[in-house]
Amino acid sequence: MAKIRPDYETSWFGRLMHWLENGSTALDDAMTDEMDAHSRDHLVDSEHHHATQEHALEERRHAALEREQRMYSSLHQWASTKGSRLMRWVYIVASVVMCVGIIALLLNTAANLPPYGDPDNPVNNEVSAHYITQGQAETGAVNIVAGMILDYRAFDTLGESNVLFIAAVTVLVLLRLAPSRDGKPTTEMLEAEADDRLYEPKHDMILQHQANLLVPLILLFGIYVVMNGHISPGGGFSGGAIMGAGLILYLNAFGFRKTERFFTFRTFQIVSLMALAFYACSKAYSFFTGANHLPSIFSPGTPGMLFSAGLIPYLNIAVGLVVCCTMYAFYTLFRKGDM
Amino acid sequence: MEFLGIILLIFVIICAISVSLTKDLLTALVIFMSQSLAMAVIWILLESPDLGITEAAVGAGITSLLLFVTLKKIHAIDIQKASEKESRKEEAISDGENQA
Amino acid sequence: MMELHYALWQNIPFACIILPLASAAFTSVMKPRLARWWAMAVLTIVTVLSGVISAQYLLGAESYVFPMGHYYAPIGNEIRAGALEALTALFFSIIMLLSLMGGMKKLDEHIDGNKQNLYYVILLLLTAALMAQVYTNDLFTSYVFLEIMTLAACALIAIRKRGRTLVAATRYMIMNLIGSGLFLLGIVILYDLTGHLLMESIRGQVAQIAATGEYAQPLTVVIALFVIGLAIKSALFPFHTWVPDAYGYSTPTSQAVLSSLVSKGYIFLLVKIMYRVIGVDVIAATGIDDVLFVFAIAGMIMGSLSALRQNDVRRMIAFSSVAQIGYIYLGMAMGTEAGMMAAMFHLFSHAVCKSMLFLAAGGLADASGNSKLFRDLRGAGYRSPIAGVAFTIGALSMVGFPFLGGFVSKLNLALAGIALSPVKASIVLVTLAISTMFNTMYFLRTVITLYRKPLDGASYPVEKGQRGFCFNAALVLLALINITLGIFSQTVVNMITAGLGMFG
Amino acid sequence: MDFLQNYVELAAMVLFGIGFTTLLLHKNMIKKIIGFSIMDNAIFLFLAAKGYIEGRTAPIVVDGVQTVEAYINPIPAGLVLTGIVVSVSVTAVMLSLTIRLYRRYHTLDIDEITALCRKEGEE
Repeated sequence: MAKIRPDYETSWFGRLMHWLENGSTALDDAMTDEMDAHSRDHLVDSEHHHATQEHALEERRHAALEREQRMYSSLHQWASTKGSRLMRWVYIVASVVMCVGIIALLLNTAANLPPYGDPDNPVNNEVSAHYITQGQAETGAVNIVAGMILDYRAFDTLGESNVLFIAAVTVLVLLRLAPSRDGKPTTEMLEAEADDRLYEPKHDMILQHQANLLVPLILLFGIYVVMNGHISPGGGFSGGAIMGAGLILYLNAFGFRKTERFFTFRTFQIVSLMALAFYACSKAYSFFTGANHLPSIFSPGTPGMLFSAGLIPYLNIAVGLVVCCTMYAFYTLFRKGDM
Repeated sequence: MEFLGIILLIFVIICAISVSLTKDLLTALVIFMSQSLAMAVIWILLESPDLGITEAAVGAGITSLLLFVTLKKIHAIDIQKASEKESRKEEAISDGENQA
Repeated sequence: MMELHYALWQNIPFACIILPLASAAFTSVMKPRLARWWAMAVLTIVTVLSGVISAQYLLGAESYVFPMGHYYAPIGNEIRAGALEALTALFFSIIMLLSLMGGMKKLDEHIDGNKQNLYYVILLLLTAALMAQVYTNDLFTSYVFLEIMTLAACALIAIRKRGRTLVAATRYMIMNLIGSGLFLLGIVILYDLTGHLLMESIRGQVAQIAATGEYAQPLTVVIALFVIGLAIKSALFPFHTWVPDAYGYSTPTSQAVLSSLVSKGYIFLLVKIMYRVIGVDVIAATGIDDVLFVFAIAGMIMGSLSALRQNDVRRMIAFSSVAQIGYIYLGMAMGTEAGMMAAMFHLFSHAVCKSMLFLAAGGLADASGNSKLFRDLRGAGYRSPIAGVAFTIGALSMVGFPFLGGFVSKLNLALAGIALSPVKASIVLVTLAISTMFNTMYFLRTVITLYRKPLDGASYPVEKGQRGFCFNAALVLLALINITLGIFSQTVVNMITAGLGMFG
Repeated sequence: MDFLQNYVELAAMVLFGIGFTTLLLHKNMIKKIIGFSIMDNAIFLFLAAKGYIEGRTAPIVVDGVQTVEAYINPIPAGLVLTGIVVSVSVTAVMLSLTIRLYRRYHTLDIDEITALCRKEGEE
C-alpha cells in the first residue's frame, strides 16, 4: 500500500473495502464519516502547526465525542418523550382500527355461514351419522365423543398427548434449575427455594383441615371421571386435570416436605414415560393391525360396562396419568424450579 | 335456554373487553377465571358436557392456577399489596399531621 | 405369518411417524450420551426408510392411502404417500440427521448437563411432527402436529441459556401463536362450509361451493386465513421480524433445523392446502395469489437488503433466509405447475444449503475465538478448512453458481416466470436479477473475508476440543448432496412433477 | 333479523377479534397470554356452536337409542377437546417464558424487554 489517495476514505473503493472489513449500519456510517472528516481536516492542519498538534487533536476529539453524545442524547430524549407518546398514539389507533376491522370482517363472514342449529347444515353429514349410528357397535363406547377421539380419530389424540409432553419438556427446559457440576445446589436454586418458603402457608389450620376433607374427594372424583370416560362425560384429560388440581391443593396445604414423600421428579419421569409409551405402543399396534386388516386382540365388549370398549378405558387411564403428572409438574416447576 | 345463552355470551364478551382494558393484573386474572366458568356453562347449554367438564377443570382450574402462581413468582401480587400498605401508611401519617 | 393388506414398504410412512414418537418418550429418561446415540440411531432408521420409499417412487410406484386405525377416511384418520411426500420426507430426515451430527459437539457447551437428553427428545418429537405433517391427509391432524412443531421450535431456541435466546423465543412464540390462531380459525370455518376434515373430501365440496358461489365470501376469508397464518409461521417478508434473533443466537443444530426444516414444514403444508384442499384455480379466482406475489417480491428484495447491512455472519444468513423464503413463495404465487415445481425444488435446495451454511458458520466462528463478526472471521477459511470450503460451496449455491442446487432452482424459477403474462414475467426476471446481485454481494464478501489475511496482531486461540469427525462428515455429506442436487436435478424435477401430478 | 340468526358465531367472532388484538398489541406478557386464551376459547366456541342442533341431546347413548335424529354432531366436541389440551400446553409454555424473562429483566413489558436485551449486547 504505497500510495493512498488523500480522499481514500470517502472514495467508493474505500467505502467498499471498509464495508468488506467491518460491515456497517447506516447510523454508524454517518457517525464515522463525520469523525473521519474531522480528523482528516486536522491532519492537513497539523502539518503547519506541529506545536499545537496534540492540543488540537484532543480538542477535536472532544468535540466529535460531544457531538456524538449530543446526537445520541437528543435521539434518546425524543424517543423517550415525544417519540414514545407518538408511538403510543399510533399503537392505540392501530389497535382500535385493527380490532374493529377484523371483527367487522369476521362478523360478515359469520353472518354468511350456514344457519345455527339447523340439522341440514353441511357439518351434519354421513360421517357424524356414522359415528352416531355405528359408534357404539364398533367401538363399544357409550359416550360417542370418547369413542370418536380415542378410536376413530385416535391419531389426532396421539398427537395431542404429545403436545402435552413437549410442553412439559419445554417447561422443564425453561424452568428447571440445574445443579452445579459437582452436584451442589447453586445459589439460584437456594434463592428460589427461599423465595418459595417465604410465601408458603405455615400450618394454616383452616387450609389443612379443608384439604384433609377435600383432597380425597377431589382425587376420587378425578379417578371416577377418568374411569368412566367411555360411559359418561369426561375422560382422561378432564379427569387428569381434576386429579392434578387435587394434588396441587395438597401441596399448597402441607408443603413440599409432605409431597416429596410420594412425588419426586423421578416419579414424574417414570409415570409419564410408562403412560406415554403404553399409549404410543398400543396405538401403533392398533393402527398397524387395523390398516393391514389383521385380527386385533381387543374387542368392544359389552357397552356400558367399566372395562368394555376395547382399549379406550386403558387409554383414558394413561392419558389421565400423564395429564395429572404434567399439571402437577407445571405447578411445582413454576413455583421453585424443581420438584 | 336461548335467553340464558344470550346473557352468558354478552357476559363473556364484556369479560373479554374488561380483561383487555384493566390495568391491574390480578383483577384481569379473576375476570378471566369467571369468563372461563361462563364458557363452561355455555358448553353445557350447547349440549357438550365433555367440554363443560374439561373447561371447568382446565380453563377455570389449571390455567388460572398457573397464572396465579406466575403472578406470585413475579411478585405482581405482593408488590401491589406492599404499595397499597405504603400508601395507606402515608395517608395515615398525613392525616395524623393534619390533626396535629 | 399373517397376510398383510399392504406391501411391507407401504407401511413405511406409518413407521416413520410412530417410531420417533414412541422413542421420544423413552429418550426422556436416558443419560445424555445414550440419548444421543439413540436419537442418531432412530434418525438414521427414519432416513433409510424414507430412502426406501423414495426409491419405490423413483421406480414408478403409485400413491396410496393408509388408514390410521380400522376405518378408512372420512370415518377415521388416514395418511397418504406419494412421490412428493416421500421425497420431502427423505430430505427432511437427512437434514435432521446431518444437522444433529454437525452441531453435536456444541451441544455439550451450550446446554446444561441435566437438560441435554431433553434436546434429543425435542428433536425426535420434531421429526415425528414433520413426518406426520408431510404424510397426513387430514387438516385437523395437521393442526395438532403444527403445534408440536411450534412448541419444539420454541424449545430449540430457548434451550441455550442466554437473554437473547429467551427474548427471541418469546417473540417467536407470540408471532406463531397468532399464526396458529388464524390457521385454526380457517380450518374451523372451512369445516363449517364443507363438513369434512379430510383433504380430498373438502376439495370436492370446495369445487361445488366455488361453482355455485353461495359461500364465496367465507371461502375467500378462509383462504386468506390459511395463507396469512402459514406465511406468519414461515416468516414471509412483512412477518419476518422474529427471524434474525431466533435463527441468529441459538445453538448451531437449532439454527440449521429451524431455518431449513421447521419453516419448510409449514410451507409444505401450505402447498398441500393449495393443491389438495382448496385447488389452485379457486385460489387464483380470489386474487390472493397476486397478494402473495407482491409480498414474495418485496421479501426477495428487502431480505437481501437487510442481509447486506449485517455485521454478524449468522444474522446475515438469517436475513438471507427471509429472501429465500420469498423465492419459494414467488414460485407458489405464480399459480402454474412450473412455478410450483420451481418452488418445491428451491425448498429442497435451500433447506440443504441453509443447514450447511449455519453449521459451517458455527465452525468458522469457533476457529475465530467464538466471534461471528466479519472482522474477526478474516482468515477463518484457513483455520478451519472444511468449514471454509463448505461455506464457500453453500454461498456459491445461494448465488446460483452452475452445477449447484441453487443454480437449478433459480433457472427453474426464471423459466416458470417467463411463461407468465408479460408484466409479471418482467417483474419476476428483474427481481430475480436484483436479488441475485445482492446475494452475490453479501455472500462473496463473506467468502472473500474468510480467505483474507487476518488483521495484524490478531491471535486466535487454538481450537479447543476439535470439532471432530462428525462435524466434518456432516459438512462433507451436505456439500455432496448439494452438488448432487445440482447435477442430477432432472431426476428430482421429474419426481416433483410426478408428485404434483399425484396430488391432483 | 337474518343477521342475528347466527348469534353464537357472531359472539365467537367478536371474542376472537378482542383476543387477537390483545395478543397482538398489548405489551404486557400476562395480558398477551390471556388474550391468546380468549382467542382460542372463541374458536372453540365457534366450533362447538357448529355441532349444536336445535332440540337434540348430547351424544351419549341413552337407552340404546341410536338414531341420527336423537343426538347432536359429536365431531366438533371431539375436536374442541383436542384443541383445549393444545391451548393449555401453549399457555403453560408462554407462562414459563414469562417467568424466565421476569427473572432476568424484572419487567413484563415486551418492548422494554427487547430494548434491555439490545442494550445488553452480544454476549
